[in-house]
Amino acid sequence: MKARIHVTLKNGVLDPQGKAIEHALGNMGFDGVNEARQGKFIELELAETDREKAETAVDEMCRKLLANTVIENYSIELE
Amino acid sequence: MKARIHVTLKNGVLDPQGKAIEHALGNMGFDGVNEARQGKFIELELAETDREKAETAVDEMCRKLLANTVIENYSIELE
Amino acid sequence: MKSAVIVFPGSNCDRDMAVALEKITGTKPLMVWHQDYDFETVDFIALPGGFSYGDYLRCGAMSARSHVMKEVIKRANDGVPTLGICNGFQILTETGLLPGALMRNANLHFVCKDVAMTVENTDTLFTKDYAGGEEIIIPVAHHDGNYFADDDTLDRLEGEGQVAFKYTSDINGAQRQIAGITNARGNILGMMPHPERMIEPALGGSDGRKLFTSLMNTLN
Amino acid sequence: MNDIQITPELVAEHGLTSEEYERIVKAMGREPNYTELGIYSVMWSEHCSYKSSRFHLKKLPTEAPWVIQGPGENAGVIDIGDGQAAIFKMESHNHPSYIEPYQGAATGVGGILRDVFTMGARPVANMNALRFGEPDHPKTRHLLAGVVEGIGGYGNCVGVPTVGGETNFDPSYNGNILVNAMTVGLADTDKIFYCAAAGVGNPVVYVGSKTGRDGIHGATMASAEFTEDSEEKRPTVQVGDPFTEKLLIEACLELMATDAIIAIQDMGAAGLTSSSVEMASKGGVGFELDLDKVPQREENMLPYEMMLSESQERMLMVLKPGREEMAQKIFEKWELDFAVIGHITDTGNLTLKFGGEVVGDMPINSLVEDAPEYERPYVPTPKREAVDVAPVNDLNKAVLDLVGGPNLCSRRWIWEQYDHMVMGDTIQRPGGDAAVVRVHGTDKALAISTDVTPRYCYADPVEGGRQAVAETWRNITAVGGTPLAITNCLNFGNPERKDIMGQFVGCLEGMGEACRALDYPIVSGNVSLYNETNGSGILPTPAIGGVGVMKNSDRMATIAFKDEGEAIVLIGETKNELGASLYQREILGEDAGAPPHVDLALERRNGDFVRALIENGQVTTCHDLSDGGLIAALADMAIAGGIGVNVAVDGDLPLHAALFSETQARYLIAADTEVAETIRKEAKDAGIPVEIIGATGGDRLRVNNDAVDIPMSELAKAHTDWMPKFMAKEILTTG
Ligand SMILES: Nc1ncnc2c1ncn2[C@@H]1O[C@H](COP(=O)(O)OP(=O)(O)O)[C@@H](O)[C@H]1O
Ligand SMILES: [Mg+2]
Repeated sequence: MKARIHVTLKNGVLDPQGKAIEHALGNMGFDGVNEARQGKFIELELAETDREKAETAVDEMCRKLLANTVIENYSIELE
Repeated sequence: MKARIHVTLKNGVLDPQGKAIEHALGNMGFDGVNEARQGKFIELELAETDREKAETAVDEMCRKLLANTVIENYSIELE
Repeated sequence: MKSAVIVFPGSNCDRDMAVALEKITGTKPLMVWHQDYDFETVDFIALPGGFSYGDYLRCGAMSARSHVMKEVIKRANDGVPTLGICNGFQILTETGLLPGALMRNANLHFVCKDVAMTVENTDTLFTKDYAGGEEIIIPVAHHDGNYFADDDTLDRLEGEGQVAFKYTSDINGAQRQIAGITNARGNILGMMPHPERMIEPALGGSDGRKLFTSLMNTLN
Repeated sequence: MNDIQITPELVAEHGLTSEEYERIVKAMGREPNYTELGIYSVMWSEHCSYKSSRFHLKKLPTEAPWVIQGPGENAGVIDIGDGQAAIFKMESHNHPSYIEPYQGAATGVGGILRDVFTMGARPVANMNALRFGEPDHPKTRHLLAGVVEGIGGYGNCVGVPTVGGETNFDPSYNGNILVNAMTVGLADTDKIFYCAAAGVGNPVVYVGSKTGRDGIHGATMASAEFTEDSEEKRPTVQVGDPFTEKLLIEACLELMATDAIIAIQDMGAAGLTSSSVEMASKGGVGFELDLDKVPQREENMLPYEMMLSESQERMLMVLKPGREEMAQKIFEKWELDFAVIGHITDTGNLTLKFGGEVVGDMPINSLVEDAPEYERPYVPTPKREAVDVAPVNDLNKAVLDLVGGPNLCSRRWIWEQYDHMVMGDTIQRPGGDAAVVRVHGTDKALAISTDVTPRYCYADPVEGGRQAVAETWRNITAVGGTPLAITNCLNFGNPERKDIMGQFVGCLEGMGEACRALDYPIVSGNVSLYNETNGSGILPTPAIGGVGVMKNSDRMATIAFKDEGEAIVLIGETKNELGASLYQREILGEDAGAPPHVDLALERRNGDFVRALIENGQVTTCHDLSDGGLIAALADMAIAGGIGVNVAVDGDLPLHAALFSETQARYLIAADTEVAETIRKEAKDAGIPVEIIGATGGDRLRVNNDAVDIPMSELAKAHTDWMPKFMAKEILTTG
């Protein structure tokens, strides 16, 4: 089973990469980008076939390693 | 309008980050993660309201800045 | 003073730290490989700089979850003085021993240079030998030293004297120009600048020495 | 795959001429199969075989009593006393860096580090010599930003300080930037490792990262059968993994402390092919490899792909029999792959097995010794006459334009992105004449500098070749080091053009002369040809990396003025040599006339004199004169020290010549007035041209009262600001 994980910065946490993108796009003449945020996208190939078990496991992986919950949110999709 | 962009490494391109994640999850006792890949996830808040125009613009942003097309692929979703 | 330097895969200031500790305290530190987690009792633990696990995913994230850190966390919580420099600071925040997080430098560039900072609190075991408000020069070398915490946390850190060092100018976008903080109890210090790189004139100065002498004088 | 028909088209796609293909058939006594063709093509490529350059490289001096290993191994080795050796080499990663600046430059650093630690050295310093197109070219900023970030990204992570380098801009590099990286390492003289394999039956061991389809020979991309997912052309760019490299350094050094290794070789260009062929060839043995055992990152890899992959962070070793298990433990501790993939044979062949079948069998000799060698025709570059170079009205402006322009401005923006202090032994940071790195735990230090002036090489390759060598020698001297040996990276255009080949031959002639005259042999190097786009080649750029030693690192000079009221001593005579000068090019926008002449005897005499002054403690402030001449050197020293200076130049030369002439073999010294007087006398006695031209102090740069008169703040600002301002317009990507 495949897990697709999005890790994004929490609201209110300043995002230097996002700011740089915004800035760069502006400099390149792309108007109308009001905000840019950059996060991580992690794909896991899992041996587990049981959806529920997979969900629990991936959630734990996110909490324990993949996201820093002080500054980041995460969301999980299974395929 | 919101654009959600995924930037991922092309097939066959070494992904040291993914490899390290795989490894770390294993060390932490999470078995059964056969592969991990790490990419970027970028969200743009666009002033544009026309879907087609937005799509064209974002595609250009990806090619010119957001993705390094020598080693990365990208995909765009509009919301 | 018996010290331990924890070595992770990818640590690269471990030798620099060991050299500084030996030069200043007179005792060779114990080098602890991340898998040797039942190391002997020590008076002081140092988490050195570098790129543990390549800084992949997030700086310090993987080291923070390593076996040896379980032991370090236990001892630090028991009161053993613990110092994290640069990557060590990142590891300390990732474990939650210190609050906040270290994000990518605001200008996105790695920065290696001497920076001026002030000693904000001389009432810690790491800073006793400095004078209050003293301005010192210590090099930084990092890509992710942009200290972030929410405003409440920042107010608390400042209010409780947990901010040990502040840059005198904006180096990396850190909130309130914070360069180093301690935990509430005061036995854990994390800082981005490298005092171990400033311990003799040949290296450009000696302002880093007092950090180690403070510790030594307290512990002996 | 081996049943692919070998057609003339396929041969051409592999970059082989039909004559070369005939040679292969003759050497093998049959037609090669597809895998074998691939292997021959990379072994006989310019990059591996040096077919256009070998003939001329042989003429370079490579010996001295302190040379332990000259060219021919992964890196050169010199004796620095006390049972210690310095091991170093420079290499190019030009093309990959143009395609993908971050990864291209990063893997360049990774590759040169491996060349050095393969030989048993702990890398202690990195250098980088960079050339970019003109600042206004639309790609320049992006390339510069990416290259610098890549060099830092790799070097900072492995924890080897990047301590210096050089950076130039010239339109000739618009389509061909140069990224030359150098690594210096330290080892004990009795613990140096070589690549010659020995001992029939001994295990051949693969360590490091897994093999993927990275960077497989561009030519083969065209073959449609090659990729399963043909919708996507395989990237030829490799991605570096500095974290793995760091582990590989530590694991290799740990194993090297035992006696298990017989031979070791990194997998660089042409990966498994060139490493196994070189090890077998040097040892006069055969290799049998079982390709099923190669650690693989991707599925269904074919022998052709495994043999040609340029995946990074891999090494090949021959171990003593019975040591495999102990070695494996070390690599497992460092979480690296370890696999016995073959053994040594007495057949003299490279034999490849895959799926139980022999898929390739080639005489090693033919891969190496039968490789073509070309004495390409050349025409020497016509000599230029000396020319008159015009003065300018506004000297202040000229000085500010030069010192605050792309070629002389501060490179701080670059080197602040490099960790130049890690390892705790950098005692002279970037910004001076040479970087100085202590030999850990001793009073000794290494002084390192990279230099070449491509303008001169273009105007007169022989003088340019001499000058490049002499400038590194002078830079090392100026900090107090004794220059011992050099490495080089010879970057040129298309060698099939007679004029380019003439540049190559000329530069080598000049380099050789300088090495001989200065007792300064070449111990390693690299050649990068075909740096050319649409028929226009780069300026000839033979980058030289010099290494010297300092016995007592307390006795070191830096360029910064230390105090007010010190006398300024000019060593060496200034001639009217403004041809091909920076002044001529940047201020007048011209390029004409003969470049400055390099008198090697003078060079040596003046340099030895200056070095002695530093060694005996009389002098701690010194700078050599190069681009921009006297005034540029004065400005550097004043800016670095934050102290102004006031000098008077008289004599027969027009003032602009006195200030901007680039006459060689000159140094500036600042010293206490009494010491300066002593130095003047000593120099006079030794027959060395010497002059006390002024004194430090104040807050202006002044020459002949107000002929030049610039506030230090303005000068420093111009010098510091150019690069950050220029780069601020770079569209930063996201890292
Ligand atoms: N790409 C670079 N990386 C690191 N240091 C650099 C680089 N380019 C220039 N420098 C440093 O800037 C200083 C000036 O360089 P350069 O003008 O080439 O010196 P010199 O004329 O003495 O050879 C040197 O200390 C050099 O090491
Ligand atoms: Mg110089």
